[in-house]
Amino acid sequence: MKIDFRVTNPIATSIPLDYKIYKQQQEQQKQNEQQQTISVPVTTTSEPIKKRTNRSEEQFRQIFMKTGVVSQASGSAYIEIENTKVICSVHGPRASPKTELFESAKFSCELKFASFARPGERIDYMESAKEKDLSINLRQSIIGAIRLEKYPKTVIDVYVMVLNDDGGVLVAAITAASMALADAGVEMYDMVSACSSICIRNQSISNGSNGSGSGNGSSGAAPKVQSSILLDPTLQEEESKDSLGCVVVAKMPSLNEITQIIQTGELSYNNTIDGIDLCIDGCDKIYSIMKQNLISSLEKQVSKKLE
Amino acid sequence: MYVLDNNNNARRSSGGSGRSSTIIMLRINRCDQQQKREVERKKEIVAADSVGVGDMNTKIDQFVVPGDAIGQIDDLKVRIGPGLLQNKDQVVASKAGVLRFSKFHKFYWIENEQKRYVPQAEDMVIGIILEKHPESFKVDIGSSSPAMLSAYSFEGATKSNKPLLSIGNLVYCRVLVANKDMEPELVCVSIRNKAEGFGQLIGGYMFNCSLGLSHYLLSEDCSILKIVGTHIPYEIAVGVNGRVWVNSASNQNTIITTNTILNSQYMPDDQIESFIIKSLAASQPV
Amino acid sequence: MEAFQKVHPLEFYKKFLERSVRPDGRGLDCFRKINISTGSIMTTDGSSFVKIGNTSVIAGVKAEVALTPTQSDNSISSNNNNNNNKMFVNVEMGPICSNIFSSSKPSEKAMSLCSQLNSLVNRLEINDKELYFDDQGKYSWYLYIDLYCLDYNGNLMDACVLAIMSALKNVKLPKGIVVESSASEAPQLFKDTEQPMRSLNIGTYLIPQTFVLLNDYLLTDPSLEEEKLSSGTISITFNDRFEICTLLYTGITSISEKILEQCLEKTKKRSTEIINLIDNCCTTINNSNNNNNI
Amino acid sequence: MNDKRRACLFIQPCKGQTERDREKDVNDRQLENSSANAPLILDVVAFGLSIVGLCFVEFSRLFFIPTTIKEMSSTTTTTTTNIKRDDTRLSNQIRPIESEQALLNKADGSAKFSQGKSSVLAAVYGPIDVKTARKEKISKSVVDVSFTPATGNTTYFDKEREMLVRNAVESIILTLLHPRTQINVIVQVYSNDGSIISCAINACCLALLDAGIELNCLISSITLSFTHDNQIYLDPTQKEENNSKGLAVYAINSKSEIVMTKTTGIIGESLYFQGLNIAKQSCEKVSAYTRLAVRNRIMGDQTQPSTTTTNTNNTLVEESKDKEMKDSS
Amino acid sequence: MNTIVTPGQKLCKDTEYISSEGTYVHKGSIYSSVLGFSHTIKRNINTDNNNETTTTSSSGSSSSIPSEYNNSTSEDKRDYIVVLKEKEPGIVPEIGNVVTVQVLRINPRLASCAILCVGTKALKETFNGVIRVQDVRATEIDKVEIYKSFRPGDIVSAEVISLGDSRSYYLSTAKNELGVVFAQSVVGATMIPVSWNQMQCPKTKTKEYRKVAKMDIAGTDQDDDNDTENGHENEKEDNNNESDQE
Repeated sequence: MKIDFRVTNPIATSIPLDYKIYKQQQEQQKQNEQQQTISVPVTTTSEPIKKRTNRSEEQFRQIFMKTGVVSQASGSAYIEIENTKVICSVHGPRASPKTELFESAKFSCELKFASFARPGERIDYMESAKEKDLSINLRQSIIGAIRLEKYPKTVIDVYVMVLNDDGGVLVAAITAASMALADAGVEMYDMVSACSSICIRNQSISNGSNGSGSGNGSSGAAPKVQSSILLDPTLQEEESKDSLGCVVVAKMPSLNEITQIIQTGELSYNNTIDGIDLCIDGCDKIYSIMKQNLISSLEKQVSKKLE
Repeated sequence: MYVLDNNNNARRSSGGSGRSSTIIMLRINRCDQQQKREVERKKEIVAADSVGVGDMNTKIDQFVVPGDAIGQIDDLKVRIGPGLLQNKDQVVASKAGVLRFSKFHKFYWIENEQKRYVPQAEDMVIGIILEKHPESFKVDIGSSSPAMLSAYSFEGATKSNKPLLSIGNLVYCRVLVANKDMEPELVCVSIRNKAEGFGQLIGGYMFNCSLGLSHYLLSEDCSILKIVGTHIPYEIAVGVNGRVWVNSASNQNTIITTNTILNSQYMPDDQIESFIIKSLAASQPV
Repeated sequence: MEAFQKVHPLEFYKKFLERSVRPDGRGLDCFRKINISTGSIMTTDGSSFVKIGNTSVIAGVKAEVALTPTQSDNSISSNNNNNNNKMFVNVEMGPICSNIFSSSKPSEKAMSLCSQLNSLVNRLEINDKELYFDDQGKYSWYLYIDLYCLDYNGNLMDACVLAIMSALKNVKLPKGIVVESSASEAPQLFKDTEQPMRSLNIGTYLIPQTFVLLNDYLLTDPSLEEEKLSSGTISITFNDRFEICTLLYTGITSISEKILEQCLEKTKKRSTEIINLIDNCCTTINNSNNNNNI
Repeated sequence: MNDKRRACLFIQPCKGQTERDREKDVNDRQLENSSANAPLILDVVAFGLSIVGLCFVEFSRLFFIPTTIKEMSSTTTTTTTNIKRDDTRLSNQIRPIESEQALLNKADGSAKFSQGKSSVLAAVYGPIDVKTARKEKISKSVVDVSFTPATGNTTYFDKEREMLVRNAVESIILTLLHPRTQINVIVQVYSNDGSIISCAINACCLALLDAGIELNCLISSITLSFTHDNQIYLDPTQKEENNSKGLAVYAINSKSEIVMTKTTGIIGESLYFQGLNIAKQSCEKVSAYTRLAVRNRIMGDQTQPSTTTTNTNNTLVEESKDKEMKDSS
Repeated sequence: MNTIVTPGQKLCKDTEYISSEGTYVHKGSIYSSVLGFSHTIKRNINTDNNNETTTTSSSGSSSSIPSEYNNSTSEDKRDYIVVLKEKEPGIVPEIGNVVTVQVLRINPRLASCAILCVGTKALKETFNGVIRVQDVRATEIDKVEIYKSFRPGDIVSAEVISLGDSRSYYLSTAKNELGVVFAQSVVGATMIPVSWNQMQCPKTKTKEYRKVAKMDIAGTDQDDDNDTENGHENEKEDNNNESDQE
């Protein structure tokens, strides 16, 4: 059994809910009571997606990248996709305590959320299933790009920490990890860039269904649902009940090879293909940003050295 | 201030387990005058400590604790042993115990009731075989790391004629190499390359004792073994690593011998004989 | 050079220290540049990012609510000395910050640091009323301060103390509303997002400073390499009245009183600078969405 | 024969003393100084007997530390000599110290150290092989301390205590003598009534001496609590610790050098250094006690004429012997 | 051609150049596999001295170009293309490398050690290595005693002979210039080599047995090394400065 030595509060605490929502619900409940006798229990429902105001549906949020942020690591990168903030460090190639692979390096990835990374309750320090899941996806996306056979008997470890989650964590993690690997000078076939898209029910319909509070039971299974695809969703969009499903694509743009496609939710074939297409375009765009960033960081280093 | 009331209150006793503990009584004296006197006395003690520096002989058979200065090295022929360290030209104690001196060897050391054995070359020890390798054995001698015993270091051993030892067997051996850089090496032959008592210990019974007792058993003025011998014929092997192996004709006799040796620490010599006789009588079948 | 440093690190340092300079170019008394920024993590009630040279720490404060423990509750577990605490500090030194840590369990270093910071924070003179959720103080806010070390290059103690200070200064608490529903059910707690948030009023400042002893030289603001080679570490925290909040000396050699006094003196000298740093970061960098925080 | 071998430890024959005698002894003593502290001592005896099957408790009465109050009063106005504390001690009194050594059979050295109701058992194993290769140091031995609280799991507080004890203890061990080995020190708290770190360090020192590990010098430790009205209390109880404004732990070796110091809470700078002076004096006393305790264990009381009874336990040996014989055959 | 390239960047067709360090071939094209500067190296079979880079090497690590390029005897006329890394933390001991190790512990069969440096580059984290008793010296292998060759704490120059077992690399000191380069005596003084198998303590004048490295060859090597080391030192400082300003 794992014993957690960390500080704990003997008193159970909770996060208070928003009074505004409570008031709204109270009003709604009153309305419902007027209409029908069955009272709807007070629950926290996520708000309907607001229409994107500052960007179009096929537009990215602002991306900021920087390499070499952790002095103690072989390579590191920090990425901000607006409010999604991820830091990644690479250790290695380093000696493994017990070698299993002789011909190539062992590659491991670990993704952790900071306890305050998401809105609402604090995240446990122990590794959660979600973190494990994301770690595996991250590893699968990148492992194909690394020339592991160049480093026999060694281990390359990638550690990613999510400081602030506002959607697109896996995208940020994959991008950060490949930047960090490039920064570490690990030989790769290509850098992996990633992009996500989300399919949501169209606003007009969802608003209507939301207003009546019923009648949306079969919407997922219905073949023809008015839907639109959004690139680079925020957390609010990801977790909204209007989202039908999500597609994440990781790609090596220079070789034009896809390393991973993750599709979740109920999406029609067309929606999926559209989502993937959108993501592939997005990957290429992110790739060019990554490239620019790396080149300028190297230029900076060289110019400093010449001074 | 406190006074140690030597006459009445400080005493020692032995426990049933063979270990012993101490009672110290420190009594308060609230009288101010007495306090002052004690302060003075304490100063004297401190002064005596510093006077001792320079002449090691004043400290012989005295109790010392780590950090106590024992004396100056002015005589180059002085040798210092366990528990003593040289700090520039001063000798400092590093263990708590009694400072002993051998006039013959000009050798100083500190005697205490340590249990952990630290190997030294030419020590005779009892080991337990831990691992068997094609050409060597790994042997536990109670030191920090297991010792190595070559399969060829037995009398008459050759490539085709290796000793048949298995894990858990006892061997009586000599420490050949003891160095803090390496695991100790053992041999089962004497300097003249003969067995001379070294080798596997078959049958019998091994027990642990304090290092002090095992050293005492090997010393010339140890009379216990002789006294026991007058009543019970027995075999004994004493390892300075605090292990003693005893064998005799019957289990009862072995037990009596063991008990006598273990209890001898707490008995004056004249009582040992009666203890044996009593034990022998008790072990006779009714 | 590189190889020499690796093979004989202590000799390497000696050569530098003899000339009163350190391998990174600093003098023995020089400290590294400190950068503090606050409010960059949106999901927290208060956050800060502190960088001392290469060492960087991010702190996030999450506020949660519970019933204020009554006096009688305290007496039951008198042995447990953290029952009256309203603030809980956790330090995480994961593999992200240095290759010497693993993710399996918290390192000893993190845990002892955590223990020190907890006892430090709960002696901060924050009035109980500051943490009241409602006006009567029946419910109180509990603050969970999580510190993540992102780059470990020595002197984590100072970085952590500064991060805690600036994060607490950055905390914004909403007004609480207690809705008593019925006698049997527990009252529901809500935060009022329409009213302006209030910030915490912290009575004091903490001024941390760490030193190491290396070959009888006293080095201020040690790097990781210096910490590893050192024979002793002195950590001092003063409050703004120059009372000692923490004085910790640990090491394998002894320390003289004189050096202790020296260290205390040096820390005092730096106090205004640090107070300014904490104040500045809180006033200026609140409005922007500051992207470039690392 | 090599003279080294003669290093025998012929212990003085023990003095016969039955359980009842001892009780009587204790009672007598209580009558003798029945002034204030009798109930405390009684507690201790009962406790000691329950823990160790056969227990010889070492008694000390209160240590009066002649604190130079005059020095202190120059800066602090409120400090007076005879402030009575809750347990009727003076502000400059240590609680009664007791200790017992070699109470564990398997350990290389062990000691129990109590200050009032704070009681700690320390066991030392070593030098032994390093268990985890990562920890191994080429030039010296690794000192590993594990601090186990009386109840419950080890918490981060205990980890800090562990670190403090390790640092203090490591400073006196001559680690260079046994490279690539490990010295394990296990600290088990029996009961915690304040000053637990100090108590643990004192216990460790005694246990290390018992184990015969090479040391630089002795170490002793003391905790001071600083009250809100600028009083300095020596060796505070848990209650006093909780009510204090600040706490300071000092570990001082027998060369009167500071080896470890740690404060929590808020302490004025001048008060801290006053405390340091007091701590130095009281640590001297504790060291003197430690010295005496070890001396009496190793040398016995040589002034005492011996009245001997042997205390053997044949059955015990027989049992273990049978087992051993089975094992070897 | 002294341009910055990123991993995965297409450099040229594989008919134009021969793929070398930091590059790979994929579907008839040469791609970069690291972030760095791409260089072309003129092939010249006749002499080593004419082996120059087409550009003035700004990264100053021309020494890292393996010499085996010149030994190829094919009729190929193509030049080599390499991508040189600016920062090189990813060093791993490879067979044939001369490494600096510290002896950790010894037993009669082997001396186990920690690899600190590969060539002149310090490793961020140590690798485990083992010098077996048969690899200590080239002659009289059966008379070697580890105890008389190495002691824990010694700094030894050795060569990697194989990737070894699951735990450690196998190292060898069976060359004159390999062996103990630094050792301390019991009193802590640095010992001076007095013969191929003995070192003397300057304080106590006691002699101890070691497998001593022959130093005069290493001396000239060191001069060369220093140049490149300084270059790296500067780089390192630059990195620090830059990150300070962030």
